[in-house]
Amino acid sequence: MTGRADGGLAASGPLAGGVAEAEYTNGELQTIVAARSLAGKRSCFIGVGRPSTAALLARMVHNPKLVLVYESGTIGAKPYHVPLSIGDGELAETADLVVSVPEMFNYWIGPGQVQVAFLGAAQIDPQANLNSTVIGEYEHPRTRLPGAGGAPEIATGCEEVVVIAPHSKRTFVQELDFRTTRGDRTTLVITDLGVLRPVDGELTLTTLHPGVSVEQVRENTGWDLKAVASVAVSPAPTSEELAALRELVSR
Amino acid sequence: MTGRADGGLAASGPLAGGVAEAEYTNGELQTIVAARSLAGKRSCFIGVGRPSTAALLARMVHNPKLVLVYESGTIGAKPYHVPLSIGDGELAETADLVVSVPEMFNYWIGPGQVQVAFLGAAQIDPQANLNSTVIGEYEHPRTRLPGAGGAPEIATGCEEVVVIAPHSKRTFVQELDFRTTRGDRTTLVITDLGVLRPVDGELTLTTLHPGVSVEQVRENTGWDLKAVASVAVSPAPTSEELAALRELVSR
Amino acid sequence: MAQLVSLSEAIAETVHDGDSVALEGFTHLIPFAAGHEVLRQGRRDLELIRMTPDILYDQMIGVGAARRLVFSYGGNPGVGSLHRFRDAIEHGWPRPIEVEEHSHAGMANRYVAGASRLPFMVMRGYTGTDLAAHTNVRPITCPFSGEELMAVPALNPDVAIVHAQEADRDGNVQLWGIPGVQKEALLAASRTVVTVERTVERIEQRPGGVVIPGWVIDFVAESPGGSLPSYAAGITQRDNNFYREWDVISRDREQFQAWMEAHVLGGVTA
Amino acid sequence: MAQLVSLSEAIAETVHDGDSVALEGFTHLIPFAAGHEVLRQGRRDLELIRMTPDILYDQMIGVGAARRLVFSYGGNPGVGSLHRFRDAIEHGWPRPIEVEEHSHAGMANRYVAGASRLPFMVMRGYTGTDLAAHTNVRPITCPFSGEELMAVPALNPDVAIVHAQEADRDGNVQLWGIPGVQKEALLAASRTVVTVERTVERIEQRPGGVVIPGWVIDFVAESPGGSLPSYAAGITQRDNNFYREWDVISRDREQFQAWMEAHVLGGVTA
Repeated sequence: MTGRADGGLAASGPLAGGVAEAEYTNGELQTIVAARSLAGKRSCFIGVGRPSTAALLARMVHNPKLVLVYESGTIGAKPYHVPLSIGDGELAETADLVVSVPEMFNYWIGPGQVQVAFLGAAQIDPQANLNSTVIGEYEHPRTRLPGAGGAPEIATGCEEVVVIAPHSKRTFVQELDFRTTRGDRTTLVITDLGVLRPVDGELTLTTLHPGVSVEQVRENTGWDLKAVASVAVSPAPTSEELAALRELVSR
Repeated sequence: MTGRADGGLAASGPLAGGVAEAEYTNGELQTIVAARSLAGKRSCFIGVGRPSTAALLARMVHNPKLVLVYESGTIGAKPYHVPLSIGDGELAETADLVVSVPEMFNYWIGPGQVQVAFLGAAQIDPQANLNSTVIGEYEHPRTRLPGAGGAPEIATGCEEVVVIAPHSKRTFVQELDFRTTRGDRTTLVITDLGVLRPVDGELTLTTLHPGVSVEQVRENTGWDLKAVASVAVSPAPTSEELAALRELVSR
Repeated sequence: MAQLVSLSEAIAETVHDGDSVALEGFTHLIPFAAGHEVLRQGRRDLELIRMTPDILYDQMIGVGAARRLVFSYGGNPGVGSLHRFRDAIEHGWPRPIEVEEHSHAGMANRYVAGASRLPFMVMRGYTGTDLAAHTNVRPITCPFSGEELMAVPALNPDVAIVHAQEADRDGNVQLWGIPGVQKEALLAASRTVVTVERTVERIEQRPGGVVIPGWVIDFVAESPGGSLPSYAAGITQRDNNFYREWDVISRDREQFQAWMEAHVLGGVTA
Repeated sequence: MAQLVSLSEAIAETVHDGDSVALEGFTHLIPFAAGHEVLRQGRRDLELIRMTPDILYDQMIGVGAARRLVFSYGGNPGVGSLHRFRDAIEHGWPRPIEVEEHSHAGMANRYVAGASRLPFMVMRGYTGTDLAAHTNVRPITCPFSGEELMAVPALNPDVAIVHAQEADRDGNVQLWGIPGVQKEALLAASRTVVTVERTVERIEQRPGGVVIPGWVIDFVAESPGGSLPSYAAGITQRDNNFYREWDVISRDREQFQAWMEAHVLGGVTA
């Protein structure tokens, strides 16, 4: 229930594939970049939505031994379908072990047994702190969001946190309405426009997706976003990545 | 490993069976009296030795639904043989559920889910406090005993504690060498001579086994033992009890 | 020792107006049938406790049965918002609802403390978030290392209700698949109800099976399909379509009320 | 990811002189073969940690491998005293041994804290006993209720060694029967060894099976019968006679030494 990144594939517009040969959406590229970040990793904590798709894709293309952990208690799940909920039966059926929720947080997440976490959020600030609680005032919210779920302890338990979020001023804000989750361990923020990383404690643009400009990213960020001196460009999806992703979501 | 009452059957001398028709040893009677104390009880925590024999006898004669709990994690064990150790395979194989040791203490013993506990000890004082740690000084013990095991938390977690011990001045002492386990919840002390219960916070003789005198009990107690005004006499073993016990130990 | 009774009897004997009630089941084995029975019996002013209030609690909140909600994640898993939960918090409809929220780790440890009959548990968490100021946790210092950690208070609901796959005639229960916090919720509560898919002659322990002895359960009630549209692993399937449909049904107050009347309350005025 | 190696390699890679070592197994799956290998490799000055030091630790103490013992019950289960353990404490033979003792509940919670990487756990216990003054526990006050409880410090051994029924080729391990504190000991330790009865192609989870993923284990070594005279449920039988015989063998220092030389050390000077 945690880590659901908003923004389905359908919502993403196509980007001109000047570099790549195939056509793809920016949502597809976001998922593919997230999957690539799991190459060489041992284990990953994931929620449903894009993080789940990315992690399944990573197991298909980059890292067949990657251990998927869901907060429902399933460790080493090997789902064939992208799960709708973190409680889908396939997760427990294919897991190496299934533990209770207290054990999941006390023995696995809290002590750092899981290496990488994928998280999402409604708001993220320049220090990568996250809000998934309310928009507006806590006592009288304009929008009541689902709440913390597992995110706060996942974000302080796992070694590295990867945030997956749609790039907009509504999401990338100077000041959170509520700080649900700390950003200390965030190493990567992957959006549909590019990739940010913490530089001197502040999220900084380091990579653009093909066809996206620095200005375009700045226009969609709610603070005065810095960029590194030479911003890289994400390699366009390979045909293998794209074929695997499309096969995966069509299952 | 806790609750082992010393003194095997073989060590007990025969008591004249003036009341009963059958011959029996005082060790047998002690076990039978302990088994009777479990009539109407829901669950019992037991260690190996006489407590195990008594609890198995209770399931045969008085209380077939009695739930046996061993600190090794076996809940609802239904062993056919009196186990040598609390880890005997038969306990896990016949249990309703088997839990880890942390769960046993944190979810079952500590919160009082188990009603009665049978405990043994090397020393017991007038307030039913128990010593199973050392004889002599702690730093330079004359005899190093096994130690606390589960007893301290069992004795404060279970609703009622029944102590089973051989009646001698070595065991029934005015002052413990070491207080391992608190006596607050002890309702019954069953020996090979009779039964003591707390009266105004002090263990007091309430019942004699057939053929035993108040003087005999006092001679074997290390403090100035009080007795209630009219001391009862334990009913001698019935032929059913005796037959069941002998069949049980011969298995 | 558990009594095997009907679902309506189990609920009538255990749930009273004003009670704190935990209907648990972490994304699996959610006790929908029992929750619906609570509504049909017209219970009011409940303190509803649940790590993941999803559709069932959306329904209970939407009919106005709850005065308070204790939770850690209120969403429609994989779909989005819970509209009745949001409407109650954002607009006080059909009645204002008091909220106490935690993280999952906090709620899980509150149940552990409750099951252990300890007043609190210790964890690392809440520090550096706005949650700490808006909920009931308190700092605690390690007496060995001096590290400051967080204490969360025990959860001991008046009533815990869970769903499981099977029970035997003594009320011993077995569930398997994702086990969630059901064992802890049962051991923490004063009164307990387990609904089951089926009654069996004898429980054969399964791989991953969690067995709960009948002597820590008050009432067991047969309720086949009792966790639908959630599921009981190995017996029923999660109705993912209904979770999506609920997003539509629950958006509109009148449509929600009509649906509840037709499918849950059945003419009973809750 | 666990490496599958020989027992001697697993011990050589993990256990060094002076280490704190927990060989766990609560009355079941006691890792005798691994403990004997530690002795054959001549390790010294160990801090031995174990809830129930029984025959294996009696042997390790008796040959003088331990400088310190952390435990909660030191007896020969169902038989009586551990004579080497007593001789070391009562007479300092073959060397004096430092002792830190707890209750079972205390030791179990120390492992829980260790596995959770928390500095301590909270429990009710020790109060009103002489244990509190002779061991490392400290009072702690509930920040909600004001109740005074007891804190026990985390156990995080340098090395944990356990025995299990089976492992697959990725080092995933399954044990069943009485599970004890083995999972906690493995998760709490810096280095870990699991000896197994057999290697299997694929782990099929059993009723009551505890699965531990290979990525939290350093070394897995095949050791058929590796828990005898203890046992591995479903595979070997507990040798109750040997537990009784040990009472005789271990009473006398010379007889003990001869037995160890003949059956464990095999000519190696420990």
